[in-house]
Amino acid sequence: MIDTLIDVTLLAFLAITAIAIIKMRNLFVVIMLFGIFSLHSAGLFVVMDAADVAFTEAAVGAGISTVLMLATLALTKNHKEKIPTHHARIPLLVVLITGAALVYGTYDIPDFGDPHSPAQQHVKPRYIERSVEETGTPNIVTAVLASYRGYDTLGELTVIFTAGIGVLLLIGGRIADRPLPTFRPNFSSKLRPILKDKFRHKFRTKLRRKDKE
Amino acid sequence: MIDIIISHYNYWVVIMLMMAGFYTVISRGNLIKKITGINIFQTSVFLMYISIGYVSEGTPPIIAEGFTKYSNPLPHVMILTAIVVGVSTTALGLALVVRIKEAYGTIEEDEIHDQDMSL
Amino acid sequence: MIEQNFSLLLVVIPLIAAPVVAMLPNGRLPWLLVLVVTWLCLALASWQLSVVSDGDIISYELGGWAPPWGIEYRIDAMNAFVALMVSGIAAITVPYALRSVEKEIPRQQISLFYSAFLLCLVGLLGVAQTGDVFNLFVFLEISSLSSYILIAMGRERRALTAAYQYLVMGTIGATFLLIGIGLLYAETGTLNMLDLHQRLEPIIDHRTVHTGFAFIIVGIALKLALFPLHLWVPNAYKYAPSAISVFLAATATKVAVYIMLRMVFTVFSSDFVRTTPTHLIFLMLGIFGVVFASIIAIFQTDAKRLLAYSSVAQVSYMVLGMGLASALGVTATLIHMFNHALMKGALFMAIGAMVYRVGISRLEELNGLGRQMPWTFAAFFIAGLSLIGVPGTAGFISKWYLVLAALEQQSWFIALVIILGSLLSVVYLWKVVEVLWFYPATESGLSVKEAPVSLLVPMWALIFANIYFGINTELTVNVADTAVKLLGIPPYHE
Amino acid sequence: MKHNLILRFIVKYLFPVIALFALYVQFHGDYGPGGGFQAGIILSVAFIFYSLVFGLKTTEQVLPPGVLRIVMCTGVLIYAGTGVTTMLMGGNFLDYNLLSQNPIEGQHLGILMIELGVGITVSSVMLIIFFAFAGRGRPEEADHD
Repeated sequence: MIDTLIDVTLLAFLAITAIAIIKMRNLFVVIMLFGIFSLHSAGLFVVMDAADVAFTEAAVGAGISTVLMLATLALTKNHKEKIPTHHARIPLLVVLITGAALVYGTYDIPDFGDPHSPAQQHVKPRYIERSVEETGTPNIVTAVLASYRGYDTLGELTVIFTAGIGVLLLIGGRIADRPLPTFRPNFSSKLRPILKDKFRHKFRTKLRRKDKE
Repeated sequence: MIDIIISHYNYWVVIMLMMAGFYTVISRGNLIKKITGINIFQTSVFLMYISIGYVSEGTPPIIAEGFTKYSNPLPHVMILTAIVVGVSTTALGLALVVRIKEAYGTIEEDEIHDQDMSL
Repeated sequence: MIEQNFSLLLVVIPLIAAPVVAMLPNGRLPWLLVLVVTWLCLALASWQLSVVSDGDIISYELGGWAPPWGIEYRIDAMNAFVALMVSGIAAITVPYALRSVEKEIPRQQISLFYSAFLLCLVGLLGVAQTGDVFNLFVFLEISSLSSYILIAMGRERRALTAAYQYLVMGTIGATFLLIGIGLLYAETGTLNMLDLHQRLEPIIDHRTVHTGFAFIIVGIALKLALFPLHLWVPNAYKYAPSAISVFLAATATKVAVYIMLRMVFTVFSSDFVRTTPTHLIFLMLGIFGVVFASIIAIFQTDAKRLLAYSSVAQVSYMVLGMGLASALGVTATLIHMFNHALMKGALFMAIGAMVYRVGISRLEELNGLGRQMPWTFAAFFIAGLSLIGVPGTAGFISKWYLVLAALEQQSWFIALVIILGSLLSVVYLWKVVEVLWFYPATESGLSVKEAPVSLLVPMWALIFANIYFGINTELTVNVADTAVKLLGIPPYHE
Repeated sequence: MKHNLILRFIVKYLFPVIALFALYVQFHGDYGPGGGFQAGIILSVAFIFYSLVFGLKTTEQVLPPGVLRIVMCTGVLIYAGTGVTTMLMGGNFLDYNLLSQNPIEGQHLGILMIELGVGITVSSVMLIIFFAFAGRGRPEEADHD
């Protein structure tokens, strides 16, 4: 019972946050609300017994993604979304059709929490029953992630590696193509580096050389 | 009727959340807001997956004494992977937004379009 | 002992090479390694096809876990065919890329650029090889993310907006695919394609299954650039670096066609397609795509955009073949997939070579360039003939099979649409030929020289492939036949 | 934040704690929630935290961009290398059973190795991404202080 109560409450919070995100025009608020949305969904993951996922969502969604969005906001200095000039009728129609299709699709879906659904009866039992004996890992999520479906995780790692390569290619260079007005993110420190003299000089000439290339 | 609400409300709210995100992506012209929309869309899909794996009165799938009912670990694993894919996409999208701002001076789709057309 | 691992090495070798390339110093070394890797992949893919072309199946259990608990690579003739196409195009694109990339990409980014190229290859090959729907999603995302990056590397600022647009649409597509996979998983509890097929059979009437199918199809259609979801394609192909236009135009959408085939015919079945309105939807989308995309192509003022719209039209032919849902129709789809990679690769290479010389792909800037660059122009012309479907070229074979499949079902209308599409392609290709050959060159155009040999050789290699597969159809038709048999698609009967 | 003693003090003492927690999550992933990915994020957060207070330059002296790039590549190579090792030992790709005489030990070893690869790549990629965003558009010469 208490689980259901928490579940409903969190879902309600999520719904309110999502609507607020659509309505808000101040991008800073939108990003903050997104962080809240993410944290709430992490809470919901915990309620639904997905501890690992909750951990990751809290670290990634509420953490890294939000920080990156804030950094982008600081770089673009665009705090207010423009009011669209045209009505969003077609998007609304598309969304309504998609949503209706999904609701239609839930009619035959197994009940929420049903222990006899196909997803609980097929494939899963072996993971539960034999993962300790086969992989020696009590955390089944780790066992599946790293061993049974380890190749997916290699793919996942490659995805994140791709993102690293992509960000380096797109904005890895220190200086923008077109000189921007001097920019200082408010979180940057003007602190005099401790290891200033020698190290720093060396580092900077190295960078300069790279720019000349 | 009540039965079906109790057994499906979770999916329905999640679908509503998905559509809120989807709507934000396709109706908004601000590039950062679009990325937020994508993230909400994806996070809601993650919620759907975890709902599929949920067992009432179960515990997280970490084997321990005294528990027999565990939630399904496979959706968790899939979602862990999907979260990583999501954050990678977000990082790339935001990097593109930064570059677009440098090149166009704006991150509003309409204004970018106008600039491209005026050339 | 090592032989059993070849199918896997096909994906893992470029995967290992990608971080190695990223660590190499900028210069020609990264290119050399990529060249070696792609040709190695081509060799492995050829070996793989030779093993499975008679209907054998290679099954490889990753991590030693039996499916459906672990991930399985299950290579049949169709997988091997697609893998050969992807690695073949990659192996030919890399020599072409050397000069063109040196000109278009800043020197300090070369090694990262080639690393992203390899990752794109990894993604496409991984998709082609896998037998697990979620693994397919992961590798599809590798290829998508890396293609966003590669497109954004174009020199104009619009490359950035093109990449962003592609990113948004591609991610929506991926999320739709994820929703579809989730719904199917909720109904079956498995992710292995074969297992899914078996477990879906008794519950094929469930509304959840239908919805899952619809979401998977819409998701793939976004990646496939199926008309009217093609909006990202023209700009993406136009503003990408030339070598990337070649590679993506020749492979990315074709791999999406493959995913569609796999999902529709392996996970679901040809019966499902025929008994539900699916085949009608495919036919309708195909017809609209062929006609409208070709007409839009006629009005383009930019050579690369024109070819991009032509790609949308050609992909629609493949969907048309799937809509026919007969053995012959799907055979035509498979053959056209392969042949279209050959001809679109060659066409984009020719335009890329001109861009290499004049720096721009707008038609008015290409006036009279054909006479300055006769070899490039000749390549464009022959590949164009292949695209139209003139006998003696690869394009003829696939169109021929498609028309046969339509006539087999007495669908005169569809046969007419196919021929109309060919006529429209004559019109838009003529537009380019006219500009290239019959218009007087501009003053600056007169000083333009023929493209360097390193661009011409790969281009002509593809031209010869176009002619070879137009005359000797043994490989393509045999493999496509075997693949269709394994998909279990019966021939059409009343 | 230049002279904010409290912030500097907190970061100095929190940094090792966060890093230690990252290691805990990394190696305790077999038994509790967590694993390479989460650990990588936490470790990168420790460095991000540090750079927020002490400045990007200082952090980059500890972690020069070139080194980060190599570390990022190494993680992927460790993961794929584990797979290739099992392949060379005669098994399938990522079949950890062969890594040791005892299959369970082999599994432990394999999972440890790949989680290590994941942790290394994830933390370095996150740092690369953060540094790229934070350092963007900040002309080199203007950073005199």
